[in-house]
Amino acid sequence: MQRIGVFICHCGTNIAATVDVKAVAEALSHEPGVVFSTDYQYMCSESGQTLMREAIREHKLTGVVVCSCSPRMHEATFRKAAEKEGLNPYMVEIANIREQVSWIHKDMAEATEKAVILGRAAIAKVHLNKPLKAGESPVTKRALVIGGGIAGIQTALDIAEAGFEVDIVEKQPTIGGKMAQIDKTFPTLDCAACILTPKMVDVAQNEKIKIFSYSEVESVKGFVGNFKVEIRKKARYVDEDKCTGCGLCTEKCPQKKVPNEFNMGFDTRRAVYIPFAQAVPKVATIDANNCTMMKTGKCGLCAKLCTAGAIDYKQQDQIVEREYGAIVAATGFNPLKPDKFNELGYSTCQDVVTSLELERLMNAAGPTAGTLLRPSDKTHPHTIVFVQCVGSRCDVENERGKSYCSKICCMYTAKHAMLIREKYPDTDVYVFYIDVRTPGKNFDEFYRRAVEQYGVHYIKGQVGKVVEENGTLKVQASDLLSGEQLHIDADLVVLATAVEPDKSARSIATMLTASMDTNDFFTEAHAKLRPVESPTAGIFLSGVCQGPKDIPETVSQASAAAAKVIGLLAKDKLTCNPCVANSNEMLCNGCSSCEKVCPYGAITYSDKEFRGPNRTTLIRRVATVNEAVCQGCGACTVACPSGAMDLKGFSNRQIMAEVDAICKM
Amino acid sequence: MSHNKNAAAVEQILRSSGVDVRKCMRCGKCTATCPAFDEMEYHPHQFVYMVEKGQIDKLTASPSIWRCLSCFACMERCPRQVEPAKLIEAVRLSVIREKGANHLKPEDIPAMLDEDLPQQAIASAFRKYSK
Amino acid sequence: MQDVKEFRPTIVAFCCNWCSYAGADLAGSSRLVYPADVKIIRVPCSCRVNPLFILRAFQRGADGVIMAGCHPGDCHYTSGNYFARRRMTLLFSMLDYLGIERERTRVEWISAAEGAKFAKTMNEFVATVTALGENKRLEDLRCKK
Amino acid sequence: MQEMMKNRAYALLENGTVDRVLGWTRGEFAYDMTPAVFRNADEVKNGFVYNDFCAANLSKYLVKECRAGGKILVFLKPCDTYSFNQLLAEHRIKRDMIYVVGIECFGKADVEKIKEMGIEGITGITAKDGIYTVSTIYGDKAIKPADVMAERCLACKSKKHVVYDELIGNEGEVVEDCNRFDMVAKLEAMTPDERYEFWRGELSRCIRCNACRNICPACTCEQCIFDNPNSGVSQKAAVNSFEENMFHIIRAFHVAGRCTDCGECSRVCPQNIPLHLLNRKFIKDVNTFYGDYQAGEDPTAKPPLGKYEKNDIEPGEAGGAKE
Repeated sequence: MQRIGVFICHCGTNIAATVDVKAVAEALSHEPGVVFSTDYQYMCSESGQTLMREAIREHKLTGVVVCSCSPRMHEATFRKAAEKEGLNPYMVEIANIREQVSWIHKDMAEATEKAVILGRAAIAKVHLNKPLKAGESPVTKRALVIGGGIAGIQTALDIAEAGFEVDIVEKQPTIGGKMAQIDKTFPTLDCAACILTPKMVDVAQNEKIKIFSYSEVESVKGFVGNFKVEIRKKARYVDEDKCTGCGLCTEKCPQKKVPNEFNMGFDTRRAVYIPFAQAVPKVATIDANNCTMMKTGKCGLCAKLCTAGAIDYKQQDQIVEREYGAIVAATGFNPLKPDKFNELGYSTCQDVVTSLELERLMNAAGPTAGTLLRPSDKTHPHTIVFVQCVGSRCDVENERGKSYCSKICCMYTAKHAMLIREKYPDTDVYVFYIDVRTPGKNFDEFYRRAVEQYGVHYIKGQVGKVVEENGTLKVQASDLLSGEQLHIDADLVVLATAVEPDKSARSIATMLTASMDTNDFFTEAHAKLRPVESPTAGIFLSGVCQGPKDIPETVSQASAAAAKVIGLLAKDKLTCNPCVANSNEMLCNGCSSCEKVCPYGAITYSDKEFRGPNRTTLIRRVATVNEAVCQGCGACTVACPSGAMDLKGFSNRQIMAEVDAICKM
Repeated sequence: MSHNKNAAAVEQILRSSGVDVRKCMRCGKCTATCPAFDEMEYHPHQFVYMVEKGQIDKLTASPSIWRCLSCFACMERCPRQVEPAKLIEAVRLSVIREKGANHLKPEDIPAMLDEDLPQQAIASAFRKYSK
Repeated sequence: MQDVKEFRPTIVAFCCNWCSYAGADLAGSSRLVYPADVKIIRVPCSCRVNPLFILRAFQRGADGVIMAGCHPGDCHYTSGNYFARRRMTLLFSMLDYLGIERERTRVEWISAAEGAKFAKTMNEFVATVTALGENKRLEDLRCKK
Repeated sequence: MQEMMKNRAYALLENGTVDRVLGWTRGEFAYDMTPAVFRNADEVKNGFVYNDFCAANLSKYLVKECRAGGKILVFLKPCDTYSFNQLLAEHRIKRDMIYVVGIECFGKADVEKIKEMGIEGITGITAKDGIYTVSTIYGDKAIKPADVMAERCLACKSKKHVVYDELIGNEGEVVEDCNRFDMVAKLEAMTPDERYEFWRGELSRCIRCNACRNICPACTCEQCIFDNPNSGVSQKAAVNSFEENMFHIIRAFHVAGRCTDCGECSRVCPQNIPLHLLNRKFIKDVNTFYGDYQAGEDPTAKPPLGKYEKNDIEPGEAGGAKE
């Protein structure tokens, strides 16, 4: 019989206000095996833990039940405390009477009754708990970063700095991501390229970093410390090792009419191209969909011109298998395409552009060499209207947009307005806003400068309609503070479109078995305390893939993720989850049912000798679980008809004991 | 809103319209969209705000409720699904019902017809002026 | 037996640790109310739920059993919920075949971000089971006090 | 037929291909043919019997025999070969220790049906020219085999062997329109209340004798969970209505996707509970939800519960039966 101690946490008033904690302690003290039962204000506090440790010592407890918050919160805390007192940590169970009781029930009698039942279930389970010992597994000392934007770059650089190998997988031909397309950065207005491209070069030159550009993650197997990843290197029809990046092919290719995605389609590029001058790796890529040679077999000009002999029309996609100890998701974002907002005229008027498009229109390396010209007639716009929150902050039921605030738009719009007024003082700039959100160092000062120093017209209200009439954009908008409806003749309208996670993130999350929220942002392990980790061990989050962020925040999170990765890779061995499957060889039929449902290939079979009746021996095929590989999902336990396969910590009998305790009325 | 002296009227309007005024984030897109802006004393966003504040008397007394075209542009464009047009209609109906009579009868229509009048306007007129 | 007291069902909810249990935590921290009749048992994955546990619950007097796991494709263990889905599909179909009310069993995929869905699902399920009344077809009377 | 089989047994024992023979012998009653192992030609000569009452599926006995070593000859009817394959797939038997002789089958007789005809005190049954002559203490009676054919044989799914080393008699065909799911469909069409009454009527007769489990070629666990005191669900006796329901549901679930529908469970049930209707429900559901699957047909096929599709039907959508 176990000697069980029960501890009821008040959690201040979080629990005690709704649950009669004294009554719960009293009720549970009569349960079989319970030798000590008490309540305390904060069990997770130092003194609460001391209370528990003293009780373990004094009452020679063999098992502990803490009725408190979710085990996802403090199970580890209490298990550690028990371990310090020499009790096996897996002899501690939590009854969740906060999230599952006090926070959701109002009636004290009802809540108290439920708390007692949950306590009983935990006690029933502890009776069947066995001390568990965690195994160990080795750590592959290399990290994978998925995405080569500023987030991925920073994470990779920091990890490499600590002396570990890092691979970056980037689906585009070059790293750099969205930041490479941006003109200037707020609130300091330094040029994005000037601060980004040196980092890109650092990545290229770092011996610890290997870039898989124009590549995608194909599959992910394994678990923390031991991931096996297949990377698809898409055929770029150019030998990366031979190409010198001289750019001759990209100048001579006769196919000139391909819309240039780097410049948001405002100009064209060739079928063989290098996205931009500072691309890393600086290697040409043939766009097979547009290449005449690839389509018709006639041309081959680039191959003739290339002195390095790098062009290879027969190149195939290549699958590379690599092993990693940790994986960082840095899949980034895209601006929402505002084509569902018909009233704003994006699809019908050329001079209605998104903010990212404006970045290219203002960039010295952009299609207009930095002169702001209207896309339609290449004239200087004199009246410019900015519309905030396009597709952000929509109702969750609204299919046109996202429910969240995209966070960066207020600041980049202030930047745009300021830059335009600085460069073209004769321009009238209007910004229609719902709220101006500028929390951040020097952010509000920046916004105020746009208003006070640069005379940008900030109007509280929204644009309701944009129509084009004879080359002028008729903007109808509200000015809520004056109660007017405004009619502005604008030359250019800029939509601050919402950011949304890159489309590839969903499938990557599935491969990583990392969870995502309803907006397809990766979920963090804890919103406050573990913001750069996924709940899935060994998966880390960097940048906008976790939620909207500006560059400084992205970079800090990228470094934070790197620190977490370094912490992991610095270990030689990882302590495994001891709650793994194990096979009772006496009961095992060797039928292979379990093996078929194991996602990790953790189950193997061997013929073993057993004692048969009448002093005979017989050889039976039985299953063995590799405890370092098993992750403890339990799929095998249900596939097993004989009950030979069971899960430590969540055994059939433990779960049934909980069922019985709950149903016993 | 129970502290409001117009609580019953507010409750009635919210219930008959099915609108949740608290969803409004005061962006003003409804008003920016409104084609009858110049005709209206109170504008769509103000309807939402004033109902929330319980200023029903001002709204029922205002010609605005008869000027709204019921074109639903505000509903269509609202990013928060607040649906001001439904609210305006609810206020209007509360007035019509109180007076106990339709403001527009089918027999009145032929005299008012004019060649350019879109049929939708007739449907809209019934919506506005009849119970 | 039951007196005139209002019938309150006993409901066992098996929740996977990674999604649905976290969803329940989120429902809790968001203070989304659902009836106290629901008692949650934490399992590592929906694929840990043995049909035996479900029958056991009914045998011991549960009036409804719900299993909640990660959305298909989002399983922490890659494929657990796919197997669980097949198992439960067959088991529930069998229970139905034996004439046991189908509404007493339910499977729902609830992610860690869906606290609201968790509460909504539990409210619905409790209402459904309450409407069905006491489970008479599946319980073992010996276990009833 | 019996003589041909005996001759093959002699020959294979003689040339050392096998060292024993798994077949049938006469049991306590004239119609009671029971599985038996024959170790030499003499035992075969004296004991081996084969007739229309040799219904038992011999596959399961091979699990034990394979542990004894040597090589064994087994006679398998078409439906038995499915069980054989399934056992192979689950590594319960070793192919190289077994010599399979497939035997042609026209369906087996069900002695219960003979008894139902009012024939009592049976002392012997002989078959000649397509007629059974039943000797009783009251005299001989002649009956037509078709009138007393076992239910499971009337709905035979296949007369084709899926595995054998040699064949005696002719090879048959898979029966495409065997109608074996008719009764399942009929039950599905009932209301839940009707179904509940039906099953309560059937399962309440269960005496938990475990005959169904013991005969089942899919139930070859080293120790059944219902016998294992450590499993937490072992039961000594059925005390009330749900005990046996739970046993039968779990048993059906454990063999789901593995049951070849050989029908042995219903054959041996002393209470005549149509247990095969539980297994057939799972087979029908698997076919409907996940595509046709016949356990034992292909020993390399993945079982339906050991695989999945990303767009599998949801438990809530699986209509199965009428509400």
